[in-house]
Amino acid sequence: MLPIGHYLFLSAALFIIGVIGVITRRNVIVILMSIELILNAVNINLVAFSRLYGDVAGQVFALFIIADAAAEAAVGLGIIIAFFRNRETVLADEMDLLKW
Amino acid sequence: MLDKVLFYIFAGLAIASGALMVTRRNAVHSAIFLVTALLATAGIFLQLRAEFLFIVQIILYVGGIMVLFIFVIMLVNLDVALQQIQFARQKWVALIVALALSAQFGLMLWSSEKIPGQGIPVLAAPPASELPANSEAVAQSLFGNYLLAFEIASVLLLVAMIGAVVMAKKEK
Amino acid sequence: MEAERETTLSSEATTENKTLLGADELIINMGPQHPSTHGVLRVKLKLDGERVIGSECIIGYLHRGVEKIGENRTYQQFAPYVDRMDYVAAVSNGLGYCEAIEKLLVVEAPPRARVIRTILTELQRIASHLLWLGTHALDIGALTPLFYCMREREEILKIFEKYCGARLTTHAFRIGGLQYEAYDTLEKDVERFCKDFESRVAEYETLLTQNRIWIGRTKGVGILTAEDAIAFGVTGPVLRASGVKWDLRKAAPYAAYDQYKFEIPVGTTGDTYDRYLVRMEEMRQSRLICLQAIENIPAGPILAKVGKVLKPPPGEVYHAIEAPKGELGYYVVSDGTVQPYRVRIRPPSFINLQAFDRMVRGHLVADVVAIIGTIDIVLGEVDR
Amino acid sequence: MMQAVIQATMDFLKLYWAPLLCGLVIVAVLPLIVGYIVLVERKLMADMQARLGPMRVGPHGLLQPIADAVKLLIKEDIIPDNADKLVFWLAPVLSVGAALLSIAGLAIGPAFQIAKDINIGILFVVGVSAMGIFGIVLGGWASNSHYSLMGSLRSSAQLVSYETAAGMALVSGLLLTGTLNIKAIVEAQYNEGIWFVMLAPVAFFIYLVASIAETNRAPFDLPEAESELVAGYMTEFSGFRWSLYFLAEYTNMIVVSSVATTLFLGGWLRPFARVHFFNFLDYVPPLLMIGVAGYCLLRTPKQPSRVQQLFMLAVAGLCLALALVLLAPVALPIAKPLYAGIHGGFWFIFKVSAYIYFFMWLRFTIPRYRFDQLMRLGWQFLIPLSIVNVLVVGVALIVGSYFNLHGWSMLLVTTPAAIIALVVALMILAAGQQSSAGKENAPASDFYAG
Repeated sequence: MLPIGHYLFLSAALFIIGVIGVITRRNVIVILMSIELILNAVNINLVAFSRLYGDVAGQVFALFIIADAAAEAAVGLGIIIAFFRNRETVLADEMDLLKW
Repeated sequence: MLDKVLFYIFAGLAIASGALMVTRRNAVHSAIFLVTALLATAGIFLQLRAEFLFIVQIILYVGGIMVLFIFVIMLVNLDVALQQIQFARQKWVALIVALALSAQFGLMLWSSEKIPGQGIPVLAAPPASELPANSEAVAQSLFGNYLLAFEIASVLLLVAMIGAVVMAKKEK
Repeated sequence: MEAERETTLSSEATTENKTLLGADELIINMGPQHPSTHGVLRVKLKLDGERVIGSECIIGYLHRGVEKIGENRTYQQFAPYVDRMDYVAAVSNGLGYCEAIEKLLVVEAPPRARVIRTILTELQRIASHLLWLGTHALDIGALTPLFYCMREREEILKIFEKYCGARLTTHAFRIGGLQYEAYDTLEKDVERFCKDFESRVAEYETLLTQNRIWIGRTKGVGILTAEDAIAFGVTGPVLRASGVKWDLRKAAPYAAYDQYKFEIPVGTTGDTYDRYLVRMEEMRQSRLICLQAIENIPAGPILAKVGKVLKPPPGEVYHAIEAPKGELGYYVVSDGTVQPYRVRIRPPSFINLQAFDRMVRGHLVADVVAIIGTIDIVLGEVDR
Repeated sequence: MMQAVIQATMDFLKLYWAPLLCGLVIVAVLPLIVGYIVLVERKLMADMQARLGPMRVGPHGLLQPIADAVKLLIKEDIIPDNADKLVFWLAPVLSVGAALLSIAGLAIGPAFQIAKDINIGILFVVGVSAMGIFGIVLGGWASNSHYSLMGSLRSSAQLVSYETAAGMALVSGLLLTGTLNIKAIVEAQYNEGIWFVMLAPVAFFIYLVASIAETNRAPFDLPEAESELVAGYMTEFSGFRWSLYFLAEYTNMIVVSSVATTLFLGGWLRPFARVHFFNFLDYVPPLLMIGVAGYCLLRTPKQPSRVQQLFMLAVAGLCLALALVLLAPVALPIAKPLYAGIHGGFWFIFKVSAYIYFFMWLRFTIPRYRFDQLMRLGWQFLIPLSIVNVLVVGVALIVGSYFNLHGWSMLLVTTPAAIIALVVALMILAAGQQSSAGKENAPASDFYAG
């Protein structure tokens, strides 16, 4: 494997791209996708360190993160569909009511 | 050498498609680029000899979660969405956050390589041939040390499933 | 009412925010070029997801002005045109027209002609039902029955071909009787066909009747209650499947039907499965009629004494027969010249199609094709 | 820098030239194989429907696939005006790419596997082939047509639901081996002396049904249901793009059949591979080939033209040559080492063909499900059944290992397990009928949300 710095750099880059996406996009679905990208960046870190130490614990935690991402996507998209049905929009800044 | 080439290919692909994902107006295009980024990450996993994670990434992330995303994007019609402004007026915030984050990460990477013994340990990874069979090792760890976490994760998924069903259910 | 619905539908079709979920609907155009609209029917479906919440049949793509043509042809000249309406049951169309004009002329076809007419018409009924069964099963996804049905239909068409030289648009009858004497082996051919046909119907039944998927796709789909059916003026197997025992062959016998014994199958629920069962049983009954008829074909002339130039006395007549698809009626007004003053045709498919909207509402897209199939429409007849 | 790249490429080629070559061969030959599968399907369909099928191009239509391929290649390539061009271009490629890539993991006989001995073996095949769904979904969306969109929505919902059932069925199969490696799976069946279809019949059944649904074949071919959605997601595709979808569909059929064959039907093993009494089965493949050759020779004089007669002779000759090749390892002691490779390949292809034959048979026999019925079958029957099956197979295995059972004696514990699973299945069915009897006219409304 390459020096760990390479992986950390890649991970950091993806993380920052994800954060930019979360901040700049209005479409909630795209925001959710950016979050997936961030989680993914974290996974790269975990797996890289797991390889470095020759210990699979990192990979196991990456698995948990993927499971978490699945749960998050399911609930998030469920909310989006429910919201869209009522408000006909998927834009984050139009979600301005606590109850509808 | 092959390792290195593969890493650069996958890393370049991941970053490029990540950037494209954030900048495309069309949500379906964004999703496609996210899929590419995820596949590239899967490639990185493979390059790190995490075969099991590679296939889990493909089956779960690409084949499961992303299909769900595309599905929902198709359900909430795009024609309307495309006419709306896609980017919030938060460019400056984003720039500042991105700069701050990169500064922090850069500093960390730089300092850790400067000072041995601190930050990132300067270790040599064990050669690939010495690693145990990957899926077996992951399974043993998952069902051994992390059994409780595994069970909790399954409960989490169950909760998510129920939540999603309740959320998406049509009100009659 | 129609126009109002048209406008509401089309105005909704242009509004934005079309989604699959949520309160909004999707408008989908089925046809005129669609594999399973049985020709050129166009159905505008209003969908909520896959559920049909409204529908509109748009017809006229095959309109040839048959009724108007009738006013510009002599009585004999018009006879071949009626074959082109329900082109899968041309013999029945011809029978109805010939009998209507005979009624107008106050002549009666000789007994021999009437028996042969009955045989050919019943064969035509079987052929029409076979085509219906094949295409209906194909719409629901069973590929194979179509070819079996075509095989049997081919036998019937061969008999037609031997009889009059044509297979599809036969123009088999003439006003006043038949033009052609029955060929020598007609009885034998029909008998052979009827013998084989028994086991063939059983074969289709093994393919479909007890098939779980078939039952799942047809039971409870497109229910038409007896009241609705009568209110819509629906006739034929569609009406009988709803539990109304009404068949013109019994109610107002024509040709030689009063001489034969046969049952009128009726359904109970009026769903697609019942209509399927009714038609299957009708094929069996038609076979029985054919068998009875060939046993005793009376000798004698085949054409009543009608002049070369037909000039019916002024007056009007309505004559209806039980075509394979339902009541096929001809309303002919004569002004005493060689051409009819007005010909109005009551095509069964056209009337039966009215019930389509009632039948599809609340069902899924997949059921729409099943319901189009089960009404058994022929667009040549709907549009005329 | 340039040199380094060249060096890396050389290293890569030196290490992986054999798999690369195999991959190239597969990509080149597979369209032809698929073409002939289509021909076989049409011939079978014709046979079951009392007609002849393609007869014009070549003797008995044997050259039809080539004619079809040429026709598809030279057809006009139509892209609808309002289509999303990029995605429209990408979608069929994705579909076909995923299907072809998954072939890499398969082992056709012990000697022939492109990606040799990968640790995640069968998961790789299943996972990669599942990516083909993107081609379908995106293709339907990009066409910008309601029929296509409905087709792709149907297909994504269908694939996602049935993948779960198929995955669970695979899990119960994999429990028996304890490995994902394809070679090891087949070897386990050799060592046990029994195919896993006997030990986990319910899992095989679930996989059979789910694999039909996953490949969008009748009676689950709703995404492309001709009579409803014209051609579903493929409605707007024509010419070569359309044929790519077709290629993907049939390749997927090969893939799912291969997975089933590997995991449940003993892979490349001969029936009763370890029983010497059945060694005469080794003569079946050559005899079969000789039989086909004999039939061709018999039919040769009846061919109408000289060209067709020659063609039939050529086919007969080919079969005879194959028979010789198959006979050699059995008859000649020198060729003995080739036995596993050659006969393994034969048996594997034979089993895959039988599986595909079953697909086709179903397609010509039964009507199509409705979408809500399909979803109900998947979620209310197959998935619960597969979960129960995983449980009972697991328990059976533990009991079996407690009594130290192996091979055929494992049937003692797995048969009761299968019976329990079946009883549960019947219970689920009965419950489903009871609940659906009340709302016969109100099919489940929210099946997309699943």
